[in-house]
Amino acid sequence: MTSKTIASVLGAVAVAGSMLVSANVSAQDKVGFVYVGPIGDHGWTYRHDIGRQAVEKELGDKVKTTYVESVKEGPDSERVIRQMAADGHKIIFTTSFGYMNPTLKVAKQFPNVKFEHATGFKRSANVSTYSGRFYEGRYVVGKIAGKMTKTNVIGYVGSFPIPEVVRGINATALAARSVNPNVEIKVAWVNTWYDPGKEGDAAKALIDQGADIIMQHTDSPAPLQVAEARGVWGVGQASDMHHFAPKAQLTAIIDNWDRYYVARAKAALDGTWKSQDTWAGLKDGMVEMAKFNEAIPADVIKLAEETRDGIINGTIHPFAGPIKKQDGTVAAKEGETLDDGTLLGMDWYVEGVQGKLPK
Amino acid sequence: MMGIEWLAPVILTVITAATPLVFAAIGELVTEKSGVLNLGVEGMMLVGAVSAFVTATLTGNYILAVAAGALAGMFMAFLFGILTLSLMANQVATGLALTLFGVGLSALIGQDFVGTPVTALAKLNIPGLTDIPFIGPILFGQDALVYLSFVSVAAVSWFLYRTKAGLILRAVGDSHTAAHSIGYSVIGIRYLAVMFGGAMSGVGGAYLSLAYTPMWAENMTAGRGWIALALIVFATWKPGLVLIGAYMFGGITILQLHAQAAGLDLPSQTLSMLPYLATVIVLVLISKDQSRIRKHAPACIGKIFHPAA
Amino acid sequence: MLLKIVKRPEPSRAMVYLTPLMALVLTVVCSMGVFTFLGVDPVEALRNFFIVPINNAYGASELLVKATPLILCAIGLSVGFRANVWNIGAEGQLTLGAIFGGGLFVYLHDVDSVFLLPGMILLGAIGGALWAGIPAFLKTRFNANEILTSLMLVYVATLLLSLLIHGPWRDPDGFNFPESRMFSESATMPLILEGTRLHFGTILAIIAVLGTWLMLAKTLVGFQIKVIGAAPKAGSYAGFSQKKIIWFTLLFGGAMAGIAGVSEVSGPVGQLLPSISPGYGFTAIIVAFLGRLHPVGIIFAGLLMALTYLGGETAQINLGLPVAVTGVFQGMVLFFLLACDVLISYRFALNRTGRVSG
Amino acid sequence: MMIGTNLTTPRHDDGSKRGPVRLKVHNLSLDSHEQFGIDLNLINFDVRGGEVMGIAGVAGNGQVELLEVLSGEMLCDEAEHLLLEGTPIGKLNPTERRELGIAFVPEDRLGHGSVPDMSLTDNAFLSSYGQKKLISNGLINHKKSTQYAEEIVAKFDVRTAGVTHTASSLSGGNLQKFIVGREMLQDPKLIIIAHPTWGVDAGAAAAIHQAIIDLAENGAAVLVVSQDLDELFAISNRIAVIAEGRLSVSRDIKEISIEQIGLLMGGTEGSGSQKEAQSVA
Repeated sequence: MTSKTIASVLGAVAVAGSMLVSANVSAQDKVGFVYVGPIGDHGWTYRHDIGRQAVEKELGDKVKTTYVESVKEGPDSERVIRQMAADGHKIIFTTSFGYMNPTLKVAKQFPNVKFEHATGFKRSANVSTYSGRFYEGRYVVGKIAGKMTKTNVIGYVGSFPIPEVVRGINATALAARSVNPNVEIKVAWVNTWYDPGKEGDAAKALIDQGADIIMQHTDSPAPLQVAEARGVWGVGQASDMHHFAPKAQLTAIIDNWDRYYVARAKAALDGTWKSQDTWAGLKDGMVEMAKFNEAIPADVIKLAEETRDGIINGTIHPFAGPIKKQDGTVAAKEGETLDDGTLLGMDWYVEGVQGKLPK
Repeated sequence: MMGIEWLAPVILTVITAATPLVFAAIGELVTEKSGVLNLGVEGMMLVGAVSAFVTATLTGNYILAVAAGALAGMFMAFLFGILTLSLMANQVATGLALTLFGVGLSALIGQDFVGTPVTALAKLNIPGLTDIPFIGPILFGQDALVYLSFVSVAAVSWFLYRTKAGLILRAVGDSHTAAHSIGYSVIGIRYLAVMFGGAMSGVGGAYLSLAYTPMWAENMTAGRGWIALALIVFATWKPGLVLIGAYMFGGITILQLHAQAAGLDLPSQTLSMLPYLATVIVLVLISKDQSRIRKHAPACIGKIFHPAA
Repeated sequence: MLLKIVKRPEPSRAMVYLTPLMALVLTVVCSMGVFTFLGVDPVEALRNFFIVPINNAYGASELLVKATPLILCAIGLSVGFRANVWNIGAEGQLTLGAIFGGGLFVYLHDVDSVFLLPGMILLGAIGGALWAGIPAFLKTRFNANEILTSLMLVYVATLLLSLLIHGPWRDPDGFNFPESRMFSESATMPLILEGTRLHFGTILAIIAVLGTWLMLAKTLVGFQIKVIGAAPKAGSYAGFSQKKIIWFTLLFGGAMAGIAGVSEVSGPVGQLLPSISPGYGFTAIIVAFLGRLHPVGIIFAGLLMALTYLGGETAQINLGLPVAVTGVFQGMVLFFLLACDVLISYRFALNRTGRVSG
Repeated sequence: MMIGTNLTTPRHDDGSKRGPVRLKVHNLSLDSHEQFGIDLNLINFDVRGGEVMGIAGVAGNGQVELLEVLSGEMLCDEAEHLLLEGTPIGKLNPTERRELGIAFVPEDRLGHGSVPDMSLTDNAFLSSYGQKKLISNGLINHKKSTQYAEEIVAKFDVRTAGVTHTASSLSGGNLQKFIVGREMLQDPKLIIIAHPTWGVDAGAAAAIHQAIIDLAENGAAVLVVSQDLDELFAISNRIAVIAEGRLSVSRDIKEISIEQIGLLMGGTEGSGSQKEAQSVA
């Protein structure tokens, strides 16, 4: 949709907007967050809200953070983002892929407001993008899983077949098979980000099909709980979930937005903010590994730590060749490494993943 | 591994997936049999789920927790009753509003309990019996609520078709004016039926947050209240068929996940459609015999009753 | 009981207009208590819910943008509800409308023609009607309850859209992310007001409301719908075919929801996404009943419902009220509105002797 | 045919003015789909122009089913079971039958013959829009409908505060007058009336009876189904009895007494009369 903006109209809107709130807001600068789920989802949105709280804590009285939760992707998100922009927010974090185009549209109309869009790929002068290289964490987990599995079957509860999720599955498969070539990955798609019951049922189905390690790319701790109850291993998603599965959680891949949010909010306040693309991983602390389960043998923990440290210091890249696709064709030769563009649009499985990717 | 062994775990999974549906649907069935349509099942389940969870966390007493879930669902149903029975508000709209309200209220109550784990409801373990291969874990290895769900279906069936009170309840649902003229308190009976429905929805919610996935997360019912409502229509208002419907729906949901895990070459979305399509197809097969439906469907459902009218 | 509810001989005209005001007063009074309990200044909260979102032109335009799909779906549903046809699957019909309308663009994305958008709207209406035609067929042919079939088809529709967006309809330049191309100018609803998002879909909604009003008040089919809904036996006595009305109302409701779907994807969304509606089809059921199944009432109900959503967002931004509070507040507003409606057909009377007067 | 408030006993003609057969019911059988419905069994009779034919019977002996078959709310298995002036109409729906000049007054006033919550104008429109041409350019002509409703109110002395009021606001007798009036004022060739004066006060009953007789005198064929034998004897030329879904042969009221009819209603003489009925037909 093209939008010919009439600056005067928007100016008036912005002024009117700021007048509205001037009554009850002091001179604090405002930092806004738009969430796709409720902050009580204990997954994706929950971690972003932890990041918001970090900003509040770190910058103290200088800022006021605001948020709107459960904002549906689509028209609602554009309205909320715009309202925040019109309300005089300095910087606005929009934390779901589906907010990409709305963010860009609003950004065009509010050139003085800074925008940060999570997991997208479109940028502009006042829109940055950021995301975590969660696949790095998956790769570490894959190593552990390859060593720990007895049945040589890893079960993977998937949300939607998008590149982000496929990347995680492939990283897991590559790592697991590097230490145990017999490992197979079985995937069950639940077609939802969030339905604890269904996620748990998928985990049960995978265990019944022989999986003794459950990984998940959905938002609730349910699959991990199932792993605990069934006496198999599981991996925490987005946050450390060991209290849900003290025995089963091998480790967790933690999304840690704290540092990034604080830095970007500061930059926006002191005027040093520039549009950029951040795809940070273990090295920058945007992805963290939770404490490894004590039940893991020492040599496996050592392997995991080496992998993690290798990724941090750049000696290990999860998608370094040789990589074969599921159908046997070569995706990367020995010595090659898949570039970020390929990773970003990944829509094929590597060898060792069962089933067909929906196209 | 295509022996019989694979079936037992599937059945176990189906049982947990179907049980919350059975509770919610059998309660709502009684409500509907009295001639009242309460579309707020989702909201009642959520408030039940959070109340049970909070109680379990605070007291550690699961009997109390389930009771709290039931009471919370009852409270929600009571609100519905005031609006639709005493004030004669439209039942469809009120039910939907109740769901909106329940989603919000449960989230508000549960705010401080997100991320708190509880121990799952204990499962029965009778040494010897539970260890019998295949049927042992299925028949003798469930938690108390699963057995209660079966008891509820049997009890509701017995109540509706074998007791005088049940006959009166059905009469109220079939012809409120006739029941009123004989001297029964239509509104009073409907209040009881609505609140029973609320209590059962609350227990269904409690099963979610205590047994199915022992945790509290906002909106954790994820549409199960709607499925429960659909199951009653599907069951043509017969208690036994509610049970079968819930297990069929749960069964197909689980089987499609198994099919995916086994690497079936079909898009997952297509497989995920199966439970819904199957429900429609079976309904069509059942509905062909019109007289059977007419015999069991409460004639006054959704209709407002005013005693002086 | 001291008070007894007595049926009025005929609905009170005055109460039709008075009850919303009474509900408003009750809401204000009660929410004072609730918000105070939650530690929020109640006046400020109410101001954020009802005034701040629309106290400038842009906010008002946003209200219309949000209300448009609600009104379109509700007006379609209301026609069915009038005839006791319980289509609760408008959400699925909306989705199919988006699939059909948006699908036309996906296949003709390089066509730059003035006929593209009208074609999309038409196909959207057809798509919604086809999806609603399934319950109609199952109901008239097999007597299958439309509540269940239309509801089940909502889930199927959502998955169908997901299947298409994750598969063949993905934007080829979109890094395999699940979204279609952005719609071109000729596939986009023209804006009514520059600088806002107010688009042609709102005009479609107004046309739909006027058309429905005309149909119900002035045409034979509208009369048949009302008769069959109010007294089915009188309908069959008059020779009105129940089956035809089931078909008509479902197809009509489906078409309206389908247009709502196109209006969303070609309007404020601007592309096909895996989920294109935050439950408009379900919310529209409340809107339809809140509007007392009357076209004019539905406009007001749609605006009010939209306002509570906008107000919820404003209250979150300005007062930090969590979305849960919004839900509770919405529920409360609806309860009061529904409860006060009792006064249209009934009145309270003192019940001193136990004898009912009137 | 003005209806006044003064009570006059209906005149009786000798039947010499009877015209040709309007409605012929021939070997009509029908299985009821209702749980407690009555199956119709080989029903035969005919009604001529200018005569009033009465069908007597204890309620629940197939009257409801017979009326629904005649009105087209239920369809016959074979179109030839019902003939209007020789044309098979058994498969026509109520609207199509109305277009041929048949009018109906059903047994249940509120909810069947009228829509309780709709205005008298709308209820006037309900069954007469075709005959009275109340639709112009595809839209309901509200003005003409109102005029028609007011005409019914005036000619049949319906006591109401106005035609914008609902059918349910009328007393039973007044609503009955309204419905009878609505059907009669369409100048039907054949009118089928169930319980014409049920619950109506004596004055109104006489007026309705007079209207029925006047209609017949003007050449219409009238079929009256009633439980009230006094009523049937007062207005009918011929009477038949329905019992357990079977119809007796019709008799001229001069040839039969109330006692004989009463026996037939008990079902003692009703059965085994098909042969006779057929030969009459």
